[in-house]
Amino acid sequence: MSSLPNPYLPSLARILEVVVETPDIKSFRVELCDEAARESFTFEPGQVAQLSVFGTGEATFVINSPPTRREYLQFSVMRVGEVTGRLHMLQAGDKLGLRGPLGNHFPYQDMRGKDVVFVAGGIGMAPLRTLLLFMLDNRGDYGRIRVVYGARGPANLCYRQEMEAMRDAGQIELILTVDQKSPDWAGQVGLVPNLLMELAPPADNCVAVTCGPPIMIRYTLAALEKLGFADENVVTTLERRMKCGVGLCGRCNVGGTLICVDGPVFTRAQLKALPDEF
Amino acid sequence: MSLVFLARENLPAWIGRLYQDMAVFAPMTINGVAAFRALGQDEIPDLSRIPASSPKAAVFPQTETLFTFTSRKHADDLSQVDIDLSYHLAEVPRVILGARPCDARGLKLMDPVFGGKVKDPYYLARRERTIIVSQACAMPDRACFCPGTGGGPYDPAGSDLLLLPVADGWLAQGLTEAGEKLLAQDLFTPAGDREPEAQSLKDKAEAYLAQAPDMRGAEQAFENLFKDEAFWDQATAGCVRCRICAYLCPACTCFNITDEESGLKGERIRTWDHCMSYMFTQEASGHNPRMQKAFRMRNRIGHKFCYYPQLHGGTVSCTGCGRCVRACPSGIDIRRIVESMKRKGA
Amino acid sequence: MSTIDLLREAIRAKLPDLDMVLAWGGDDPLRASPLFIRTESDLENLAAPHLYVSNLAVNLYSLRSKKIGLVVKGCDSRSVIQLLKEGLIARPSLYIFGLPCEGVVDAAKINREIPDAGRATGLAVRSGRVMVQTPENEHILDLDAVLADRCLRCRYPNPLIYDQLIGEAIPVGEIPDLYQDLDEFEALSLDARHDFWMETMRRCVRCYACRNACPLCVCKAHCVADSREPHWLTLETNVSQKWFFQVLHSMHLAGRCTECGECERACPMGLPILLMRRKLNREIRELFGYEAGLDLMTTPPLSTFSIEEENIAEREL
Amino acid sequence: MSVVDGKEPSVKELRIIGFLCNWCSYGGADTAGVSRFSQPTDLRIIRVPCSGRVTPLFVVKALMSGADGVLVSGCHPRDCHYSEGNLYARRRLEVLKRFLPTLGIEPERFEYIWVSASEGERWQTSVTAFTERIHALGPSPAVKVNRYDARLVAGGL
Repeated sequence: MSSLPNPYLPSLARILEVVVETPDIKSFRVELCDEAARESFTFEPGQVAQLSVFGTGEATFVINSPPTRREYLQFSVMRVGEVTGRLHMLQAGDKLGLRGPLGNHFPYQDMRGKDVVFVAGGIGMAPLRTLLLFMLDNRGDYGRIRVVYGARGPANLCYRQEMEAMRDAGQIELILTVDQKSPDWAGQVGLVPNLLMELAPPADNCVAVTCGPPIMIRYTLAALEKLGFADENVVTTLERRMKCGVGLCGRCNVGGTLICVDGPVFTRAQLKALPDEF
Repeated sequence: MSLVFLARENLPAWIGRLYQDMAVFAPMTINGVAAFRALGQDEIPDLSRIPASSPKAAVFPQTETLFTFTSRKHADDLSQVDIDLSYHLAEVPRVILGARPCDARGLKLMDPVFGGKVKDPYYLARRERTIIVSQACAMPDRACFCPGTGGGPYDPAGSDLLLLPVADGWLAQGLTEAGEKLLAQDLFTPAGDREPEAQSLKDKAEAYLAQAPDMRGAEQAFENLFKDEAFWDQATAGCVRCRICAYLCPACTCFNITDEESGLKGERIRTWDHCMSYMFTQEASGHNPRMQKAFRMRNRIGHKFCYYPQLHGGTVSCTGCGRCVRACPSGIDIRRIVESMKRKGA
Repeated sequence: MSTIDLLREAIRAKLPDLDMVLAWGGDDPLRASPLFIRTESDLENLAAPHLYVSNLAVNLYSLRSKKIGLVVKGCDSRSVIQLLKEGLIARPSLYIFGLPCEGVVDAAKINREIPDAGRATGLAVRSGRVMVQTPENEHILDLDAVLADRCLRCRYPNPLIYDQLIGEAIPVGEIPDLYQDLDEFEALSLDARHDFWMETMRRCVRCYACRNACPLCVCKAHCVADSREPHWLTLETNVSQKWFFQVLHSMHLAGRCTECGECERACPMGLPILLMRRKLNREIRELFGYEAGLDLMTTPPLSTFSIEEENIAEREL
Repeated sequence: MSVVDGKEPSVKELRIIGFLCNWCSYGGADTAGVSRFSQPTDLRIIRVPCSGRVTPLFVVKALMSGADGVLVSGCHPRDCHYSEGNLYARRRLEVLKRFLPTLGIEPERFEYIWVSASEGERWQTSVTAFTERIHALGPSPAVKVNRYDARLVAGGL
């Protein structure tokens, strides 16, 4: 073996707990098996890691527990493909591979002293959760925190109880919405960008952080522009098919920018400088 | 450095000696097509044709094992499984014999990809153990355009040893210590007055390529044409989305990673991938940022003539070897695409 | 008027009614490339007929939403018939220029014959001879030595389906032994045949040009070879994977393949992979008296059955 | 060949894959078992809904993955549960059988037969005859391919 670090070799991790969030999303709470590695593992909110199910493959997920809470690393996984399908079959005690942290992170330093509005759809809440919890753990550094979060139906809202508890504790202002009316839902109905327009958070000294399906992001960015948010105050996190996660395999580029190492977090100002290929 | 002469009839003996100490990658011609392979004992390469494939597999194999994984179940509790991971880096020294100057440049283009900020230990282990013996191109063909990418048919860049063709053999020029070492053999004799002969072949080859279009400096034109879908549609019309251009390219490095398992054992493998494939950017969610082949071709051209040069001081990720041009079943010619891009996007 | 002039005028006349016309063009002296004619000025790039080597039918499926004009040789017309028969394309959106063909030259063969063929500047065919001009030499070859293999055993020099015939139909010559190469191959021992495929597949680079150049391979991104669920193939480039892919491809073409030879022509390694497809075709001919792409009405033999099979014996153990 | 009732001393068992249709041949094999007819144990049975489900590629994939022989068995012609699945199968499998020698694979490694649910004895004789045939042929063609691949990997480093 060579003295070079091997960027492809995962560390072994153990699943501590599996939380069923929605019918197709599970959260996996894991820890690295090696104690020294566990102690020295550091990351920033918004960074991602590659999870391996050996024999099936690897896929990229954001670490959605904040670095301020070290008892486990949490990943929320929606079942959509081969790797996520196999991940959903795993249970507490099972082993998987973990490679990370990878990529850049949310510019939380630049957000200090500002109000923050989170705008999320579906599984897109997962990356924002990291930053949200991080801010709650440093609550004094940030102003008002508002969350607009939507999903197809009530059952598809991720972290619902957790966020409602934050609201009840007065830590955040929360608007939950679903796409279609349903008998078990008394809350808002409507698409996220529309609710955002209704909420109309003042753009002054405020940062918007958004993630969700591509179509939702597109309309959210348009809404934020109408609300007067400057491009550098709009932050999003992108997804691309990734393999290596370290900038070599060549598929996650947008122009000369690689989502896996230069991203996944970009401000709208940065996105505008990239070729239009999303 | 002084030149020495290797007679054509001494080539097999020389290869035989190299074979004692290292793996020899060289072009073999079968059914009229020369392709690089690891030679077996007593196999004699054909250096007369421009090889259809590049020798990049010697340092970046089409398939390689990144690591193996083995699951071990605990005898007393079968639900408890330990997983062992292990990997292996290449140890055997190797020589690429009969690379063309464009191939040697191809490796130089791959080096900053695999040896940049993130070091790829698999590539580097092979690369450090690789000696490149190139043969200068006395007979470039109509698909060749190396001068347009910054190279040339006699360009020594990237080679350890350069063989200059003469009528009955080669004049060998050591360019590095490793290359020089290979010459310390009784099979090589002083070059005498053969140098003018080699020089005249060189002049002819360079004159033949004088018309090669300049593929450099297209970054701005590419960016200007990025949104011109009609241009990319037309450039890609005949493409059947096969993988020839990427797999034969001495500079293409994109790869895939997949797992294969059988029972309790398996391996994670890395294989060449190809940007003209729909699957290349297909996301599990169903979203695909490069749905149409025109967008994929745009990315392919952009990568080679805009993004790579922007990161690497204007050097294009193309060596003008012409392999994609020769082998494209639809006759797509990358020179024509870049030329018209520069014209239209100026 | 020469054939190329007739063709040019025919296309010019129909072009206003069509989204585009597929023909052959380019400046390579040894082979023409697909030419997508959208405007009259594109007609200037038409190449000479003996270079019309590719089968343009490969483009039809992905262009099926457009109104397409297509130039076909006899062999190409069989692919069109097969695509129509399978319901993969529709006749009304197609206008076919039928081109009687005297054979096309195979650039790979010229490359094998002439060391400096890669430097060719011109090629002319005259009375059974091919002249290849290079900067240093003028080579003269027998046309028969460089005609594409499929031309040497051609039985359908005239298109079997067309809206308009360009020039006169060509009389069909003596029909040569169709499967001589296969007979020779099958005379080898079983081990030798096995070894042949091992050595052949060793050289395969798994570029899928054979699949993608095949006019009847229409699964495109959904090919089982690219799928992980089901997992027929891994991405390993070893002989077993590559060999299995060839068998898979051949099997999916059984009773459909018209032996246009595009798989073999597209192969950058010059691998004789048409042999497998031809073997299946011969067996299907012998068993069911069927050849693909000859008519629009008959059902492909593997999509149907007879209760009593004339040529299949009951099997017992 | 090992035999269930242990009458014969066992030689090394080979791997034979049987694709048996759910309605006839699987029943036939079951009948043979219930009747306690002794059978070789080399056969691994994969139950399929109908012999028409068996694409020839199942057979090739099995052979190339290390099976020493492959047996497909379905309902007799005219007796298919789905009325015509086996008739399609017959054409495809016959073409496959004629194709195998061109690949350099002994066509005898593959056989297709028809056995009904009541034909326990016919099942026994068929499977015994096929197993004997495969033993005469020896190990799978995949062994050669894998050996070839291993040599290339060693050469390709």
